[in-house]
Amino acid sequence: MPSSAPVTSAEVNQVAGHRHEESAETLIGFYREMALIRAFELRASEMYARARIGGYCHLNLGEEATVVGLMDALQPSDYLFTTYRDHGYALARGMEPGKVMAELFGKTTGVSRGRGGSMHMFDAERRMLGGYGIVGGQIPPAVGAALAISMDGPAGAETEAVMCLMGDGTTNIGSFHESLNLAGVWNLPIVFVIINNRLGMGTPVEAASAEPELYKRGSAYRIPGVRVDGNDVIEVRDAALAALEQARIERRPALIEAMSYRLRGHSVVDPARYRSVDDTAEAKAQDPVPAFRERLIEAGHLDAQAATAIDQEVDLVVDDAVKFAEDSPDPSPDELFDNAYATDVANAPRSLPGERLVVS
Amino acid sequence: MPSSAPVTSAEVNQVAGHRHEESAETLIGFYREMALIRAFELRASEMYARARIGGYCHLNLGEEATVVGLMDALQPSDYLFTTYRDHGYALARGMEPGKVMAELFGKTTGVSRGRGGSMHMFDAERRMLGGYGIVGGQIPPAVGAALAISMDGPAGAETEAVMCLMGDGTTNIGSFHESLNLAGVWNLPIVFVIINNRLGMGTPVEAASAEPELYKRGSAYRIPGVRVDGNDVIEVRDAALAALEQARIERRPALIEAMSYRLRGHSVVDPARYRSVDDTAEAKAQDPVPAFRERLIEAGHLDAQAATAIDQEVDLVVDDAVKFAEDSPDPSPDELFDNAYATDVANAPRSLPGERLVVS
Amino acid sequence: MTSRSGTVAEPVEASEPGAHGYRRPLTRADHVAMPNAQVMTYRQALNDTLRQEMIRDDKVFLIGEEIGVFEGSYKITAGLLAEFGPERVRDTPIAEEGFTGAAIGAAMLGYRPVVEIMTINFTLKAIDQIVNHAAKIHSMFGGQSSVPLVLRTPGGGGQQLAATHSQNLEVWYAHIPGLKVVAPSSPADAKALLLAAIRDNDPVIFLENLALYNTKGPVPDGDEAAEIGRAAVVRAGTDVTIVSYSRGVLTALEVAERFEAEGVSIEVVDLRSLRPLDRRSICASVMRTGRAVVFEDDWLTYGIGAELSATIAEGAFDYLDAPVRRVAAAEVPLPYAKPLELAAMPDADDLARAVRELLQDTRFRK
Amino acid sequence: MTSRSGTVAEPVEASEPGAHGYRRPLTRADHVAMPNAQVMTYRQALNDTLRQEMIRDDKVFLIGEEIGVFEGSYKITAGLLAEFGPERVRDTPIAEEGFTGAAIGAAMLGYRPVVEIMTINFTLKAIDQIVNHAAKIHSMFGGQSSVPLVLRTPGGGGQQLAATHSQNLEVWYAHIPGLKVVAPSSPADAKALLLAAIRDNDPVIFLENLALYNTKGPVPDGDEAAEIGRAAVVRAGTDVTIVSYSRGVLTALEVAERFEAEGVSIEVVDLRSLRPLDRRSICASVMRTGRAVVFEDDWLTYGIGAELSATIAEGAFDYLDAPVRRVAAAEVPLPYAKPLELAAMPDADDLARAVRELLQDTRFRK
Ligand SMILES: Cc1ncc(C[n+]2csc(CCOP(=O)(O)OP(=O)(O)O)c2C)c(N)n1
Ligand SMILES: Cc1ncc(C[n+]2csc(CCOP(=O)(O)OP(=O)(O)O)c2C)c(N)n1
Ligand SMILES: [Mg+2]
Ligand SMILES: [Mg+2]
Repeated sequence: MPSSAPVTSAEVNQVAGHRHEESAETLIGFYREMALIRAFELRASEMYARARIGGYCHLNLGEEATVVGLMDALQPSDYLFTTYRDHGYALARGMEPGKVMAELFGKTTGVSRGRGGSMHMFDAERRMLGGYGIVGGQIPPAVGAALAISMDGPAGAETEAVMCLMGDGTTNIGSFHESLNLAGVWNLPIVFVIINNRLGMGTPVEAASAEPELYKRGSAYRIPGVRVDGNDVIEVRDAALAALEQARIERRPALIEAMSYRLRGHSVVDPARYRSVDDTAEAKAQDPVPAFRERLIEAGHLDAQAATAIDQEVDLVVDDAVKFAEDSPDPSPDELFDNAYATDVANAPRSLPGERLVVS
Repeated sequence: MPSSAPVTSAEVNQVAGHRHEESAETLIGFYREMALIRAFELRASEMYARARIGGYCHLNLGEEATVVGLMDALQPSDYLFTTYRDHGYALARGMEPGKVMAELFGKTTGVSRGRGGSMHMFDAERRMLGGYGIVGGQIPPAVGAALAISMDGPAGAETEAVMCLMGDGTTNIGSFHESLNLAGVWNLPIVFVIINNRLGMGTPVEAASAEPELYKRGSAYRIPGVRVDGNDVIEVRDAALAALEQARIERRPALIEAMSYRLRGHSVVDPARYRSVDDTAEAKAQDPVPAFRERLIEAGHLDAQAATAIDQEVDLVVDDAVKFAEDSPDPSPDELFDNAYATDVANAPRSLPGERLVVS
Repeated sequence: MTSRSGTVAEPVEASEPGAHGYRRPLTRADHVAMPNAQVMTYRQALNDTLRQEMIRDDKVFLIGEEIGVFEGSYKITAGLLAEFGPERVRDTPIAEEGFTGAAIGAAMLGYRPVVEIMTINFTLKAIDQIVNHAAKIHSMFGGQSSVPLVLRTPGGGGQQLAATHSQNLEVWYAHIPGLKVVAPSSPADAKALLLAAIRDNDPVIFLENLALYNTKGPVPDGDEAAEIGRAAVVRAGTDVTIVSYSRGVLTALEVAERFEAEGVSIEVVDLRSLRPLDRRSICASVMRTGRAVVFEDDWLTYGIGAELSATIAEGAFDYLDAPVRRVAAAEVPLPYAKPLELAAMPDADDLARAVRELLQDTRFRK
Repeated sequence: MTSRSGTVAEPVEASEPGAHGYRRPLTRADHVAMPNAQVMTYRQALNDTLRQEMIRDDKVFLIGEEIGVFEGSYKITAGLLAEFGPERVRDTPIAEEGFTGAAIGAAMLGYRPVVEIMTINFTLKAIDQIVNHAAKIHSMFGGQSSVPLVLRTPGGGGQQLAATHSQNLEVWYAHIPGLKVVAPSSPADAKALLLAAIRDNDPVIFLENLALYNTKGPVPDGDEAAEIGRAAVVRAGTDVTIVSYSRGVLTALEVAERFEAEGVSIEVVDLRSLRPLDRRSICASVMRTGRAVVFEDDWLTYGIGAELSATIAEGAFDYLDAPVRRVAAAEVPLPYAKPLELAAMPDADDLARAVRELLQDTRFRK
């Protein structure tokens, strides 16, 4: 019975046969990406404190292995929908760090032209179809993208698929349920990924979900679920590859739960006083970035010097990103009504506040 | 693991130990209730055709055994929330047939004073807290009633519980998910009942639910589920008793799926052309009212004459109900603003259409 | 209390509740010459237009509850499943948020979904997807994506469907930048505006009305789309302007006929588009007549009529002989009982009374 | 393009985004003598009042996301979990529809839940429960049940939260019979209206505003509730009436101060209650001044200001020297970038300009 027996990540990997040795180059590449996200997020935090960035700003600190593993599994032709906690995904999906930072700065060169900010990264070309700020808001459109793919033509190993990311807290909202049911009943090529960082703002999973083993929630839709160690970039990547393959070939949705740990507060302004000292210490102990660095050094793929070189290199990338963002122009108020509509129509309102209503 | 193994009704009954022989009197009482609902619904259909009833009108035809079994399991102090398909529940919960019919006629003597009509039966005294017309709309308030009970005091065999009814199609809407999760995470004394009449309007369960064995849907919230034969009044009643007991004593929610069959269209005006001849024939073959009548005669609890006497008796009850409804006064337009608010406040609008705005 | 005029029932489809139709007064279609036009119902015009557009563009597909096998709650999609198959006429589970959002995602990938939500009351379930997603995606992502989606839904009371099933909530959508909202009052406009909506690259709320489906009028052949954002003067007049939309236009035309017999010439402006709102056409009419009444089925306070009244008072201030009169529904959850429903909903008598009072207040003389 | 006045940042709580506060002009509290009053923030007034009511009536409980352990997104409920425990300060999963509906059910059983929804933008998830359930239950069931529930939620833009997190959708709720909607602009009113809302037996939408939480004013001791449905003249004047509510009142008062220096006397009417709407007080003021400007943070078309403008034009027609002026937000999804956000949102300069034009149009002479 598909709904009852939890599938372990090992099983999935065996079935799909993806577990193989990675080349040093690949592993080092993963580290570079993780290090870049780490450096970028730390700088974003700093830039926020210096009031270069406004609004809400949610970081991927602590989730780097998950981010990199998931993004590596995607083909360029696949579609990605994610949450407001989206900087890392934008970077790992190949968006230019400068343009991502420029979006945070609200500049015209930002990936969303400064309209979206931190929560709303978008890149049509790279098929990153958005960070979304409403909890669960991305899930129904992601299902719709998978529906579009299914209408485009028959299944096959070369076809497109959709990956839809969400947090643990998001599994409790109605759109999660409606969307997984639609994906199940319509047999859509979509992989749902729950990034379980154990908290939705300050609420632990156990206080929010009557079934806290979230990968089991697919059972209500006959969607197989798997839980993986989100701190293990390879395990995450392999689970995602297997799930995507199933989505492409069988047109069946899949669910992955990546166990992760949020290193800081919910957003940059949250001091997370509600977290115990132990909890914070444990998060730090499990920090995937130094751990992976360590692992590569132990395996002999990197020496300390090479690792440090990477860390410095990504720091420079982030320096450049900040510089690019800083040098970019602010949008002009004249552009306020740009993209108000995709199709122009008569009488579309274009008044500025307080302007006289012109009617004759 | 509570989430995976489906519990059969037999197990539940064993656990709770409710299966016992029923007295002839009890069984005859059940038959009388089922026959009354049958007669009432047929008359409602007729009254609709004669334009005495307006709006939407959904009947319990074919669901009588489920209705009676569920209502028998409730204590007077329990709370009931149900759907727009609510006439039978109103009757079985003890509301006067005349007042139920008067509601359908839109009379001041109706159970909701003619404000609600067919879909919105309510009786504060009998703790029938409403029929609701929005699919899934009743579920969150039902959970809230259970929350109130849980705040009133500790669990116990004598405490109140909530029963919340819904159709099979309703399990696909977000409020179902949010509500069951809340009930699970807060340990609330509530029994969710899915009346699976195999169709939501014209859509079969299999086309709507990725997990069409609906009792399994509780697994996503660690809520045990049971499927019962909705045509068997005793089986339904026993499952409900067991679930209510668990709710009262353990403060744990439960889920029951009662398999049923809709005898006619979705509402009185639906000719149900989408249903095959076979399907309609099967529904008729499974009709619980004549079957139960037969069963009682076979068991020697009733003879044909006594059964017919009951049928005639309930017909008279319905005659009286119609007469009461017909003789009752229409609400006067003067009463339009009655109960606009529970607490009067300044400047509450009371203009009739087109009246001059009086401001000075 | 006011007395209400009886309503004459038209034959209603089996799937429609109640037997309380509306008298069909003359419609716009009767006033405008239309060559190559066939007379048909509003329902038929919608059905034909959906078919026509699905043939023209294979990216157009229909999605909603009970639109296929059941042929639609109000039978607007009758026959289309048989013609186009279950992929292009997609029945959904009861999950308005889910399937509306799915339509948004499909639209982002280049499809042109036409979503049906059974009645406007149920759009509340999908409103986060409509307002926080469909309406925002184009602008918020810097123009990189668009959502060419039509959301068809009927509003309106008068069928004894009681408080939760009788609402007119279009003003909510009309308030939202990023959305377009149209509301045809005649079969011809149902076609022309639906063509426009489907071909538009933005999300368009397409407002229907339960009481209009059986109304008839000529519908031109061909495929000329209306221009979204333009109102129409559907009856010319010199003495009073009535502004309305959707079903209200029929009532306005009926009242205009009544007054004609008395020698009062009423101009009727049909908004057709609630967003954008064609302030110019509204005010131009009032500048001609000097008197304005706005009419709607919705509740008065903060309704569509509020904006219309404000627009007229601001845009035609010097031309007004008396304040704009608003005729709208009594502000209560609509009761089931027919006498109460009739008392709460505005009708031709209410509108006529307001017009008459306005004429008196302004000392109208022929 | 218009130039924008710089805003002076006040210290913001760590949990609040950005550093873009608003200059605090004089508030109502500064104008009204209040014996036994303590000066405190709007946030503190809310927090104190919640505490006070929870002590007074054990049927009052709080429910919402992150209100307990996290102490509220905007820290309105700080300290209450520690004081009253997790049953009366109930943290919920992210399930606005579910927990708002649950609050409705608890209210039907005699509790008096105060629901917090983090911002008004997220109320869309719960809107079916609010509008089709909370607002209907009393009337639709013939008065047998009531829903004594308060839904607290902040609206407003200006914090660079972008399009989906910066809306002012209160006009939607203000439109719905069965609901009451209040919108305090000062700490004193925050208290008085919250007391009234909690003690009222109907569902009350209690509108807060992100930009008001840190504003300060005197708040009287005791427990005198405001009267729902009444506006207040928070500044008397003779030449122009500005009507506003919530944060807008502060801007109005600021502009009034500016004009005082020039010898123009502005009266400011604070709606306080959006539903019921106190038309009488609004029109009475305009009858005194003959000039009216309505000001709101929301989009212009079909906004609160539309109703206000219509109300004034209809109710004070003969007293108006020129059309009512509306000052409201530009009709776009609010962009993230600060220069665009500033351009889209109405501010004191915009309001002052409209007042000045109105004075000119009416040939105002001191
Ligand atoms: C519908 C809705 N409700 C509430 C919020 C406020 N909110 C933003 S993030 C968040 C927590 C989400 O938790 P989770 O899904 O675990 O994601 P995480 O932030 O941990 O990545 C909440 C409640 C929102 N944005 N949308
Ligand atoms: C939110 C919402 N969507 C759609 C409808 C229209 N509708 C009324 S009943 C119904 C079917 C419900 O099916 P099910 O839950 O199986 O209950 P049944 O009618 O079979 O008892 C639908 C779609 C509604 N009332 N509310
Ligand atoms: Mg989380
Ligand atoms: Mg059903």
